[in-house]
Amino acid sequence: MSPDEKDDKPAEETAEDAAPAIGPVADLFKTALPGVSLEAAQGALDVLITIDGKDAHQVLETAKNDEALAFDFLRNLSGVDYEDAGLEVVYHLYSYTHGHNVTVKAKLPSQDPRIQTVSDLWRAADWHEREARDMFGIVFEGHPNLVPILLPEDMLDHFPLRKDVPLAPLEEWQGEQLGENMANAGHIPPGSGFDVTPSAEGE
Amino acid sequence: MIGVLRSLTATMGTMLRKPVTIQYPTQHRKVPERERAFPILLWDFDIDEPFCTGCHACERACPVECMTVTMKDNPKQAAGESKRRKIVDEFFIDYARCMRCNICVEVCNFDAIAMNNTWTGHELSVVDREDLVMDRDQLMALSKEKQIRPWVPGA
Amino acid sequence: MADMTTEHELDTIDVNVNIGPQHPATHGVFRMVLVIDGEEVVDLVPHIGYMHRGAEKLSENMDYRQAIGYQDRTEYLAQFNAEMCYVQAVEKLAGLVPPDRAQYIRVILAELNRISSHFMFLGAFGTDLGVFGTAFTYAFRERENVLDLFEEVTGDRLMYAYFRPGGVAWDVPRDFKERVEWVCENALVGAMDLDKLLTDNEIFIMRTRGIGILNAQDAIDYGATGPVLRASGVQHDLRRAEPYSIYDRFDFEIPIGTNGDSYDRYLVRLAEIRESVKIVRQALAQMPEGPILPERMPRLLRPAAGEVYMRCENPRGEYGIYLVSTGGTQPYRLRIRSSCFCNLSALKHMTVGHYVADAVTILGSIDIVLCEVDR
Amino acid sequence: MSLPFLWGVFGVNMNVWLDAFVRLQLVVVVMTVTVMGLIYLERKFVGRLQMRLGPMRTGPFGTLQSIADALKLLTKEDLRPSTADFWLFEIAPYVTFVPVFMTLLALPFMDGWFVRDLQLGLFYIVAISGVTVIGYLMAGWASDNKYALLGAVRSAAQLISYEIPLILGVLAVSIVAGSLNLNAIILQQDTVPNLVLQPLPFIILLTAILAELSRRPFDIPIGESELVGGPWVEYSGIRWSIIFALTEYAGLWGFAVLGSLVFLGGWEWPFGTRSFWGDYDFVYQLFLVFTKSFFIILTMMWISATFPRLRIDQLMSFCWKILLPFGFFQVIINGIVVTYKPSEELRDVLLFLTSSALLVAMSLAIYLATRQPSREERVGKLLASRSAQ
Repeated sequence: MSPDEKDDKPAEETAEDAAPAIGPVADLFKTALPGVSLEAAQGALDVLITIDGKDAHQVLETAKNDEALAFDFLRNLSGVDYEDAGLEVVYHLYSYTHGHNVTVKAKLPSQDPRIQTVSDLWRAADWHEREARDMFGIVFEGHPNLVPILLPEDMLDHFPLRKDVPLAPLEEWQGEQLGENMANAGHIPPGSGFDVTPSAEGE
Repeated sequence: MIGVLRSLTATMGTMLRKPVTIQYPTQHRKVPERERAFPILLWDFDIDEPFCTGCHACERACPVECMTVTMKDNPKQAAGESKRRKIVDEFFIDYARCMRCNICVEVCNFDAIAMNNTWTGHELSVVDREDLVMDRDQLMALSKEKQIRPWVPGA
Repeated sequence: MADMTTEHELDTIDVNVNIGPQHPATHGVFRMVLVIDGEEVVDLVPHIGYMHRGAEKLSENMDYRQAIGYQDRTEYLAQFNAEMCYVQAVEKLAGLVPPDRAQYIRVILAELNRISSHFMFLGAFGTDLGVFGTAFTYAFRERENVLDLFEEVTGDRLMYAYFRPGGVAWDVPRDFKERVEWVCENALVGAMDLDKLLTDNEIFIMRTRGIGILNAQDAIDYGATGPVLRASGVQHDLRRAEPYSIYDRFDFEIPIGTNGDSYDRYLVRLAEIRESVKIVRQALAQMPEGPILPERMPRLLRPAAGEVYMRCENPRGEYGIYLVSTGGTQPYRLRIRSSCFCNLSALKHMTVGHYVADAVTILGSIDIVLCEVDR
Repeated sequence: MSLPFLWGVFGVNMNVWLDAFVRLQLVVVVMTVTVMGLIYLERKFVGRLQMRLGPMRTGPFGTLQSIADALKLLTKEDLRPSTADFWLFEIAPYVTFVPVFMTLLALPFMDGWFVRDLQLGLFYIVAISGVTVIGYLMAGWASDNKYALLGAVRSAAQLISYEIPLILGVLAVSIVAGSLNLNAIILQQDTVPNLVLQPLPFIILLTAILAELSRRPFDIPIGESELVGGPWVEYSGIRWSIIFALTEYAGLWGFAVLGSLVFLGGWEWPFGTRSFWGDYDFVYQLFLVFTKSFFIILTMMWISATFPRLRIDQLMSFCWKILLPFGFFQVIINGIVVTYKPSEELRDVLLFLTSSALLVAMSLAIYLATRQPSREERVGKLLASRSAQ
């Protein structure tokens, strides 16, 4: 499997622009993991393999140890909240030996998201998983110390990146609050080009 | 020991070069005309009114929502002097929130707002944070005194 | 009686020294609790998260142009590289192809930003080791030249927000080529000064050689990328392995180290400054005239639904943007893969067993930017 | 005695104590002025080394900078941590400063002018300068702060171990001069300064002085980027300025004058004892001593602006494994050369050859020492294995 023609889109685009041909990595995955249900798709840059959360660890273990795949570099592990379609843990992998990429997306229920940790396969996953737990509440079973990393230690139940958590409202500075202290024009230091007395309305 | 002597000559070598210090309050560094200090409104001198028509384009595009704009009918349009049907009535920019990202200048289709490229824009300092909320006349003051240097992309 | 002293060793207790969030050696707000026995570090517990401002959550409530500002604020030492990565992620989804002139402007500014970031490292690394002001002022004289150039091009010294999906916001000033040539000339002079001051200074060698060794296998396992990985001998640079934008049109070497210690990380970064100057000069020679944005740019960008993991080679390693869009005007999920976040996770592995003074050296040699670690 | 008008005042057989007191006041005035000047000089000179201007704001060329610093430090509040050990914390600054001031007593600044002419001048100076270590330890222990304690323990190790090269450097020269009295050493140098005779002890003395004052390559106790401030972390205001500014710069000046007297020939070398201007030849003697110590101070500042900091174990091995053996060799060889009483020229040539040969050997040893594989490769991660069990 020569790595150079790995997942570049074929030249002739089909008429109704159907999903571009899926890269060869997907076939490698299918041959290496016959028993597991995988759906392969072609993202903008890499091949997307979608699997169920329960057999994530098995898929990723073969991805790392199988010589044809040999993904020894976990680029990025991130959580995504698709509201009603449940949560998703996305693993971006790269292989230094073959030079090819893959994105493995593990689907999880949004209520009690549990998944097997991969920090035993790649030590890079340790901090990424702690951050995913902080932001989405995904529990990684078997993780050495799953304590908050970016958020304060006691913030164990609030998951900011969930879609149902709204942004805090802006504290009001302009608008109606300005009305009463408009008389502060004098505070601007003279000579700063902004020290102008408020002129009469509608000149 | 050669490395030790080599680094000694390195420091002595730079001693002979001219020091690079600019003594700030007395000498000011030349500021390029594309300088982005804080947005200000521009003044149309031939019709003697602001360019801004209060169309809320910049207010909607601002990432940190630091602008508040209201619109009113242009009395001069009735008198036939200017083509603008609407003119800006109230215009507040909260300099404490503004992150100087220049999106308002790009979004404005009347070229009414520009970035302040003078030193006073940088050296503005106030005692109370509420003084950083600039109203319409303060925003137009600099443009009225012709201190804002116009620049055209690619110039 | 003879074995009285040897039989029960002097039972000393390990002291917890807190190299706290506010400390000259931590280059920002980062706290590491060193458990030390005498002078040697037995254990190290890093604490991060002080600079977490929720850039990812904020970006999900901004439209595609407004979110550019957050890339500068996460990676504040290599803003152009971060913006380039985000902007290319959006272009990949929206199917936009920026005109050539814009691509060249982006590459020139990104490489100059790499130079200014490496000078920042050299200055800070010198100060960590004790050359109190000298290395810093040498490095910052060059960095100021680069920042002045950026100010002339974009108008701002730190938060540029200059790249747009599809190209750059506005064209470069007329005297851009002479200015860039002058800045490159000075960058080489600065690099030579620092090289003379530090590289084969015996005390510098003693303080950095063999300190914080990270061999190739551990570096890959910890997800370390960039100079930290290349210093361990892995020849991997995204500009060469997975060329993005127009990097395949330039030829430059990739400096790698041999035994992955702090000294090699310093040498790799010093050599990368010279490589970046080479790239800038080639790009300057080939820069065409022409437009800087595609003709019909939609007023409010709506990229097609889909997801992309765009990665670029930042001065500190691989900076990735995992962008999920559902066709709306706002990104659905924007995940920033920070290079320092992974490099920092290898800190404990490198530091245990060394002295307290070495813990500071190793932390300096990783060259972390805390805003990027905490996002 | 060539000081007519000055001596006349003191010549009257005053009470011995009053005479010593008046001379001490003279030295105190000169010391404070030079300390202020040295602080200003250091900031300007190191600034210029780093291509910047240095202080320019206070006074015409920033000349009033050190006065401004002194005023600031005087008006600052003297904080003391509540859990500090009261008396130790109070006394520590004085225990560090007084010994440095006392070394100035035995230094003959001019021919025949000193506070007290001690027959064992050199021995006294080296002995007294050892007392500052106690002040460092008191400050570190009393301020009840982990950083301060670590800094104090480090400074104790460093200062005590660099005491011995200081002694050896000076001893080698006093063997050649035949006496510990500073005047005798200077008078012996009228034809050729000891630096030419003995280059190695001069280098050893220079490094030992840098270590004694904890200046840049050896400023482990006050490692700014590691243990911020070392033993002085908890001090502020005038206490801090006594420990830090006065001790360091008074010590710098004192040791620089000692180095110039003992090695560069003090007020003796270029013109010998022939009276030049009759009664006023103390002017050029002062000028000679001033320029030579100024030269030594500038080299020390130049070195401190260029080198990174040594690690504590490298500092120790540098002292015990390199400075000490070569110091002992030098003393033994001097002993041998002097006991056989060769003729004047032969002695000088022999001393010069042996000393410079040892100097080359020492720099070679340093060069090889820095190229050693690091401790980690040799010993492996001792601690990691221990903590891993």
